[in-house]
Amino acid sequence: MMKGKKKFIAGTAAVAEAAMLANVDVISAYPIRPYTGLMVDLSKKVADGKLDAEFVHADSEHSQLSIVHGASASGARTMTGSAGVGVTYAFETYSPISGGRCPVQMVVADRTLDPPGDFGSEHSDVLCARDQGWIMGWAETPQEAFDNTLIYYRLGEDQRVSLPQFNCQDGYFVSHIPGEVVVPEKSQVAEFLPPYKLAKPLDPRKPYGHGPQIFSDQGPALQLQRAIVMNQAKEIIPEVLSDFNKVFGRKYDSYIENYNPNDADVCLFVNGAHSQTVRYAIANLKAQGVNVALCRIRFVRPWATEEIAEVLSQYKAVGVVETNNSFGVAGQAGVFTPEVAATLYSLPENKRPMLMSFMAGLSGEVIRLNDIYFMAKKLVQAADRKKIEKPVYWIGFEEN
Amino acid sequence: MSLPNISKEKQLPEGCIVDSPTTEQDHMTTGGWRVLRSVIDYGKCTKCKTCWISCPDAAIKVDENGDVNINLKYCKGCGICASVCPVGAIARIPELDFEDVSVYRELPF
Amino acid sequence: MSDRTVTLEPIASIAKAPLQEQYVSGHRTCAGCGPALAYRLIAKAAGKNTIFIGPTGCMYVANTSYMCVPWTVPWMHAQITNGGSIASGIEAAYQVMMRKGKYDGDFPNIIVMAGDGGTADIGLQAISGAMYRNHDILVVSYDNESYANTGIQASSMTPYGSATSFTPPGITVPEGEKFWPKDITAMIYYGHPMVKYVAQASIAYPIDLMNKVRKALNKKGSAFIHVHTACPKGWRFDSSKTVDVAKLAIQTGMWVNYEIDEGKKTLDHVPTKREPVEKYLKTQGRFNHLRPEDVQKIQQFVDGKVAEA
Amino acid sequence: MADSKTTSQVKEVTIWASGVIQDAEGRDTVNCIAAAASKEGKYVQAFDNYIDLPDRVNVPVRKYARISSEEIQEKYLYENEHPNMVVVVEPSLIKGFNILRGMLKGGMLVVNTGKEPEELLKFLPNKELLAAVATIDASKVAEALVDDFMDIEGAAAGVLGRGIGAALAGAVAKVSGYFGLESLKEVVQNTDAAEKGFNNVKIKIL
Repeated sequence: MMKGKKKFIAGTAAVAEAAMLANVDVISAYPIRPYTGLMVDLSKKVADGKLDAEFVHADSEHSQLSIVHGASASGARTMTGSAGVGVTYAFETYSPISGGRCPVQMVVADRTLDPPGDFGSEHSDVLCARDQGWIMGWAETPQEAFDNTLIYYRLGEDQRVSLPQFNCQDGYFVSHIPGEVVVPEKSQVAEFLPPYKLAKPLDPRKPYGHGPQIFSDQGPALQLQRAIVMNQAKEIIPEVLSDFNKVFGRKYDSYIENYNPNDADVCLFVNGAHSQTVRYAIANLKAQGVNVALCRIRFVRPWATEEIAEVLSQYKAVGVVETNNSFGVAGQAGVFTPEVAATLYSLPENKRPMLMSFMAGLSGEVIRLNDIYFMAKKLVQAADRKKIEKPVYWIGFEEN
Repeated sequence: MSLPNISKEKQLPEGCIVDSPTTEQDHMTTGGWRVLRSVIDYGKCTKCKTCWISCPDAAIKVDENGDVNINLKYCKGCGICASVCPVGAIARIPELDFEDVSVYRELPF
Repeated sequence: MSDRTVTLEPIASIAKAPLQEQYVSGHRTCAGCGPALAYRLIAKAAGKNTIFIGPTGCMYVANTSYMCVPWTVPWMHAQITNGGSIASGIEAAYQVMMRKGKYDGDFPNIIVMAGDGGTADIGLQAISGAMYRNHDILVVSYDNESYANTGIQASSMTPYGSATSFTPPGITVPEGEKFWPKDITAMIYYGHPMVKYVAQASIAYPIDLMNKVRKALNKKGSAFIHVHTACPKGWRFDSSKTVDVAKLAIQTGMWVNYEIDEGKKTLDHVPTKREPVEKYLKTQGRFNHLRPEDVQKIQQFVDGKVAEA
Repeated sequence: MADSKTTSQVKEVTIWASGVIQDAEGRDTVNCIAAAASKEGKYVQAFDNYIDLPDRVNVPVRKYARISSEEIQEKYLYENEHPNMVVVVEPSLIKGFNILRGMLKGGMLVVNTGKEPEELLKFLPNKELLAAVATIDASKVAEALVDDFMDIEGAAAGVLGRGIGAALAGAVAKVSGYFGLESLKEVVQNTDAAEKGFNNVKIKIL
């Protein structure tokens, strides 16, 4: 049931609302555009007595992450956040946090890495940390940013998982452009999200040592354990989403949103906010008799290999909209192309679609309807000719 | 979480979180490092406990009579106790002169 | 801020020091390790209701080698960079959890045991942040004047004229380490107006060290103690001489014990007649290469320092 | 599938030394052994035990030399799994640790001590593994313990065989026969110590 109050707020403000309903205990803040609004909202809620939390203004992103690491290990529910070079400044802390199994939540309103100083959205910043053992995914709208906050706490704090989460949204597009957000009632949140309980917190009444050096032959077993836990997170996602949909009356797919799946021969693979424009473009194209599908992933980590393969196997050609850079990577595009290629490789050859990449939405560039029409055209052409003429297109630099 | 096909010793507690000890950490018995053994002359000892307070390894124990005893299971033989003893009551004698073996380990740790 | 219900009483003498150990036997520190002795005394003074944070350094790697944790109290590893901020987070968690009724124990002593590099170099920012915000923690800098864990490299607290594996004396740099060490205690105190208690202590005076720890823990808010911890591995002296070398540092003015408590500075263990620094330098292999002019320079530096103190 | 035991062609020499104080000398000993054997056209390796480091004062540290007449195929290992010869630089360590761990029957032991070889047997619960035990007072014949700040793991070796390492390598040459004294003297600085090590070692055949 869609209960609650409707608000017209942007993504960072939406997460702040969710954090308040999650009764978060410790918040660590450091300013960097475009995520700062989240912390401005939270500091005000704390100052006004609406949220009983420790609001710690840190000296850096590295300290931000360290503060929530210590707090989470003590048994507190935590929130922090950053963007762009702030995300990379804190890099050292990511693996200790996930390895120590502290389910902190970090909100990222993404931003292009320097140089040059560029405030615009690009997914490259936090994607750098995709191998650090964190749950990671993007919201398309402020509403989804709100919802993901609760979903990620529930998933990350589940004792079968106990992993930190990157709760990401496209900088400016989602973080700054308000949308309608239904803020549910406290009782609904309480029904969905149990209080945070860490199995072995730092507590002088029952002492544990957190993180001694290990024997070298325990290393591989530790890494296997971390891999298994990330897999476990994947298994639990449908359970969490189904509960969420039940309590809040939403209709989220677990891993993948597959829009206009039937009839289409080609599919655009998208992560993040631009999927919204893609959806309109697809509708417009459909009216003209061109059928294109959308596959939007809700989680980058854990990557839903089998599910993505199954969805993409319906199509003759798949175009990955990269929205990030990975210079010199296999396929010469971004980080998603090799991941999708590896995913498709599990399919039998006759079910394996052709794959191409579109470098778009870089350094904050808007992806316009026309850009998507261009991508659709290239995909349809490839499907018709059963051949890819060019594996990577840099949108805005291509001749029609 | 228990890992399949991995011996128990190789398995780590989740998040690398381990139990704290209560009186000693016997994963790391260090008596085997000792080159010189400290021997207390109880005739000279004044029970001032200077050696006890100065031991980095907490390897000197005070018993109910106030006597100090060296715990050879952990004593690394640094000799601080002998250096700080105000009455020279602690001698340092080569470990190989003693027949008894206080710690014998398969591996250094 | 949450109140502690227990006040730690001063310890009158060795005879009155608690027998109970919180930092127990069974760790891979050097025979004669000064920092380990400091750790034991600090843990003993702090008692059972304590959480230690161990940034990377000797007191992390040596103490917890291969699944060991030699503490009877909770301990958490921090990166060498972030001891101050991990502790801030733990403190913040206890503040809010106690306020919200999620923790019904007594507010714990939260102690960071950072090495000189983890305090004055790479860990400085996080510790400064914690001190600025006045978290109710104690930061201890166990100063063995080098990155000892990695094989003795110079830190910004390594004394002028030390040989380390990054400052080897040679034809072009005969003195080895050519910079003067940071005065971290002064930096913490004079740079952080919320900090009400800082002290310098030494393993040569165990009761004084333990009492400074108790005083620091009794304060609400951040406190800082800089402990001079002689290091047989890095300074090149026999492992039995750890306490003697530490004592000689004070007798020569190479180290000064003091505290600043709410603005009141008190010097401790001031020698009635100060010995020449050469006597101290002679005890350690790291100073073997020094020429008379280097020794002279160090003497002048120390004279100036003592005059200021 | 090939059996990885083909590496048993390799003669393994394991050094046990006391941390910090003898770390450089322990490393020097394996370097001397490897360099001398290499002079004779053998394939060699010399390396630190990685997990014994960083070393601490008095902690046992292990150093390894490997000598083979054929190319060594498994070079990237952490330790000598089946040492043919064990050299103990700090004799007290034989009381604290199973220094013969992994040794197959017929191995050899050299200990740096002024004591007679027989005196050590009582401390070796697994002495039946040994074909020979030998002692050499290397600290006495070399008259120097090299203590060098720069001689640490991962740094390039400097001048070989300045101190007791030369004497110990001399004793190893005599007891094992893996390489000759002349080759050793070509690679060490303190040739006198190497020679005395070779000539003064007391061997007890078991």
